[in-house]
Amino acid sequence: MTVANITVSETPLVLYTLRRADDALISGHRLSEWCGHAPMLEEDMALANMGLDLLGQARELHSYAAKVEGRGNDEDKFAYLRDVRQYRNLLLLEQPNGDFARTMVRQFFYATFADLYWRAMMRSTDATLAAIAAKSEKESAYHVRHCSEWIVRLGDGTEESHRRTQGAIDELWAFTGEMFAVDDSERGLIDAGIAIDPAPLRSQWLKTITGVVDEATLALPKNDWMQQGGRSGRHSEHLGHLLSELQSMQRTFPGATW
Amino acid sequence: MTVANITVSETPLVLYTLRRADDALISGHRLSEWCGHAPMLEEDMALANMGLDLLGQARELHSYAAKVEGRGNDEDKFAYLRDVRQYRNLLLLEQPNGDFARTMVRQFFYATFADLYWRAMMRSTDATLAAIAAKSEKESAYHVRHCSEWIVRLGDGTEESHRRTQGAIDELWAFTGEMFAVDDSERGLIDAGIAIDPAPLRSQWLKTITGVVDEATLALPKNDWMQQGGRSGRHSEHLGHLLSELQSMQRTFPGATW
Amino acid sequence: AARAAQFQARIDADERIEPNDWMPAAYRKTLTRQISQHAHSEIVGMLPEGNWITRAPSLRRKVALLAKVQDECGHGLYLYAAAETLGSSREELVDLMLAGKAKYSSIFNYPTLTWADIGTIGWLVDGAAIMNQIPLCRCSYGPYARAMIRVCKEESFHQRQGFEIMLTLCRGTDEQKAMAQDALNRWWWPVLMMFGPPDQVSQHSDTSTKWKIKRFSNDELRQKFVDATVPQAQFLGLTIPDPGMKQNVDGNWEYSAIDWEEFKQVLAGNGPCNRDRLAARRKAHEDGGWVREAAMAYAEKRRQRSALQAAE
Amino acid sequence: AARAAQFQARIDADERIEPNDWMPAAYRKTLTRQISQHAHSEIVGMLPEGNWITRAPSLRRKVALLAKVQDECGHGLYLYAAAETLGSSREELVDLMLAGKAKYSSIFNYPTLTWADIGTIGWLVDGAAIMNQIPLCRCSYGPYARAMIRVCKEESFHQRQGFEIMLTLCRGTDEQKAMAQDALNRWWWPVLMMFGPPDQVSQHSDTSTKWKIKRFSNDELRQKFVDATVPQAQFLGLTIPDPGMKQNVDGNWEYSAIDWEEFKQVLAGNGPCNRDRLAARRKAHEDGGWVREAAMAYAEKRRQRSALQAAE
Repeated sequence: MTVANITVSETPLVLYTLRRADDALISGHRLSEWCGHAPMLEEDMALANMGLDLLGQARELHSYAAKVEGRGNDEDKFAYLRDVRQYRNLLLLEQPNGDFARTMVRQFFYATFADLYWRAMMRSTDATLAAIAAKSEKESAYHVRHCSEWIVRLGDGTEESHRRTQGAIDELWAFTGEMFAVDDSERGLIDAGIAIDPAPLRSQWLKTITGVVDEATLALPKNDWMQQGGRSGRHSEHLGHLLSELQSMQRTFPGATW
Repeated sequence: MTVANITVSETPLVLYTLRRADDALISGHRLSEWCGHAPMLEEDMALANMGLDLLGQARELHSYAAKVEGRGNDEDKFAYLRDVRQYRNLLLLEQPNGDFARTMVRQFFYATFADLYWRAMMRSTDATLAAIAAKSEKESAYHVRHCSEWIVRLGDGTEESHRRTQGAIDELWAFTGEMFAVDDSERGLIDAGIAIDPAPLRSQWLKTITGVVDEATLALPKNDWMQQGGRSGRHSEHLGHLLSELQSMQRTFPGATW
Repeated sequence: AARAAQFQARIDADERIEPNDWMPAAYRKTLTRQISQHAHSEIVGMLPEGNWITRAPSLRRKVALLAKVQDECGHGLYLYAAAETLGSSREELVDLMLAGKAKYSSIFNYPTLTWADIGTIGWLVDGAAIMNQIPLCRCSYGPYARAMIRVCKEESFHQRQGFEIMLTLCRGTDEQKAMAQDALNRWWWPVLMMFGPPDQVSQHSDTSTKWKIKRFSNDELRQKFVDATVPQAQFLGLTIPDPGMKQNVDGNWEYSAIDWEEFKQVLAGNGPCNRDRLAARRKAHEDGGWVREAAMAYAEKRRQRSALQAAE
Repeated sequence: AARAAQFQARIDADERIEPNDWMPAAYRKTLTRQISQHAHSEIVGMLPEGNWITRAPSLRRKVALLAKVQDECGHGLYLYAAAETLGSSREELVDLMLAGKAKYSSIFNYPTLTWADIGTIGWLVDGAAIMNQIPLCRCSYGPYARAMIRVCKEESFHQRQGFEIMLTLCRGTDEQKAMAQDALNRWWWPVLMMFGPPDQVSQHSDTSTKWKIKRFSNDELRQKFVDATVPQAQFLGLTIPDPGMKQNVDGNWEYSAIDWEEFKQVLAGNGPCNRDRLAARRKAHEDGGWVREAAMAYAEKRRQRSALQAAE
């Protein structure tokens, strides 16, 4: 009997890196689903651009996690040979694309966080993570700009676009808390200066989000209950379907080179 | 390197049986996708009923194909370990569910054929196929009734339901020719009385279809160009996605027992 | 007041109340709420298991799962019919659920992440449901009691099927066994919550008991379930995720404190899948609107046509 | 007539025609049709390859494929821009395509069934496209010629990438090699048809040649393509599915008769994927309608607000 899924030795640094790698991979994959189906060609370009940035980040982060782990895993094994319970991404990022408003709100919430996060991570004492952070920060700054512009256009556009965008905000809001959460495995890394504490980023994040949402004549929900689980592999049902597609070739032809 | 897909020794009888088995499996799978999402609970029940009938036929036919082949394959190996190019179902049946009208038209076209086909196959000189035919004919008679009633309701219902149903007929019409096609591998079986020639069934099929479509105030397309390919594994792009979901567990855990 | 006393006397004499019998408004209201919640649970309950129909790992399992989910739909239909005998239409009741104003069992707000979840739902969720429902077969309201008899029979078949899935996993590869244990870990506590809040804080129970709608307390049923389940888990070789659990002198298994805050959150709409479940049901309902309209329009046309023919 | 002669003299002198220059109506019409068909092909061409982005078998391949399909979108954008210099708006041109009134390359009406199809499209479809397009870099109409230079550069990168996918498959497992051969078998003849009908029946060619829009005949380009491709297939160890193919004394590879009936059918809308392709583009267009409206509404609001501010 072949073992279907790789085992991952989730030391704090491996786990920490995998979590960010999975964020980038799942988010990039979702954006790639738009390709050929966007509301206008310019958005086919832009969504693919953001997807490519994120998939690029995923590759670097997965490769670094593999190097730190040192057990012969690599970016493709991490991507293609872990099951849904081994994935470590934020729940927010696995949420289905829905309509264009839903996708834009999801990416707007995430990119605004990622930009602050990577900027702070540029001071990581881990040279590789600091280097990845420097590159990712530039990319996410563009994502924030692009998504914010759309939130404003959609919110302050037509009645229909306003309604759809407000609906997307209301639906996705509960997934934003997880971005700022820290668990025990991350505390030591934060103390060592390898990771940064995301909690203090929340006020700046909220300020940016609020500014854009206000300009868009939209509103943030009052509900402050936040859904978590992605970081420990307790995902929504959506991720399994995404993975059955993402992994179909590697699962069908185990061990082949492509 | 494990071999990912089984090899199938497609003698005429194995191939013939697999084709019908795949029809039933893919059609049953598509109907099962509706479960929990139908327009009313009664239709959740009815679509699941039809799906169960078809999946039951698939199991019997796949098992018989395995027995005839005699190489250690079984219903699950046929279902889960053949790739898109090895599947032999009609193109019609892999077409996505679309809206309820699309599904109903697809099943209406097929069930009306299947009912005639299985009735004729009850005279097969192959005792197993004749027995499967007797059971399947009863089931498909119910499918015809159920689908016909819906075609009439939808066609002669509202403007919207008429438009959607006519659209579905127009889109799916080109896939109906394949049901009546015969290739060289089947001729010998027909001559031996194991298989029946479907071509003569077409006039009765068309008569039934026309009757229902007329009553539904709908029209059949004039276009008589017919798309083929499913019988030789030249499928549409839809089947690959269906299989990546259908096969995900067996592909992920090769050789496990469930 | 005389009628109320007479009604209670019938209940006390274990007579069945039938739709056309007089009944107190509160009895009607309580039963309508409970039966419709039960119906909603069957329908929403189709979703977590339905999530695996297209991915079931063998054809035999696929057929069994589809048939099972279909049974749940059937239960929903009987139960809506039972609720309708109390004067509320299915449509009305469904609209309340879609608007988020009527509850369904919280357990269905948890996701099915692996195939082992399908086994676990059959084994534990259906097991707990049966524990809750068997006493309802003797419920004072006739149509509900009769619906429950039929439902319980099917549920116990489902429960055995679920257990058999778990057994196959536990006798399978290490990965399969780990999958089974993981599913048990995730479902155990939510399943215990299915019996409702602890007796000291439970609402509705007093009148429901008096009216013979409810015959055992939440904690009694929960304890019966735990006692029945522990040996099954031992048989499977699985560990119940409660390190503090121990058997007391009466042979009952004492479980640790339940996190009622989680229950409250899920009930308040903050479970992992509340949004997804409602969204899926709403989408089915909205997408199906034109179909239901067409069916009605056609029925109306037919009625008019036959009226016309009759007039000729 | 004097202007027409002068125009032809400029063409003959290999001068570039620019948007503001005078040109015969027929020249404008021919070019608009050709450039917009070319643009439509890039956009519809995103679909068959896009079908594998979510299933690409490694992250490296996934990134490369997404980038490639994005490049095609970019080509579509340049080409629509080039067509717009002739006086037709992108919207107008796209509407014609969505209405089924404008063509796109027939090759995109074939499905991508396996990963090897992605390699084959890069290797053969992009290879054939380059063969067709290199001469267009010297086309008499400036904006088209310049767009083609950029497009060709990217296409040849894609072509190498596709060949590299095939090479990896051909050096892989038996199943991978069979997958590569199967893809070649399915794509070979449709790719040969990409060069258009044989010279003796080809329309448009005479004037197109006179106007230096077209510099080689369909059959000439097809032959060049075959001659370039045969050694590549040999290098890969793949068999071209044409048992009658043979090398003649000049070194050219003579291929068997092409089934032009299939070409005609696909062109008439009866290819395997014509319906799916149009349906996918229409759905993207319709689903995106509210987004485009919102963007316009917002732009209009902004315009009014700044006009108001300017007035204050």
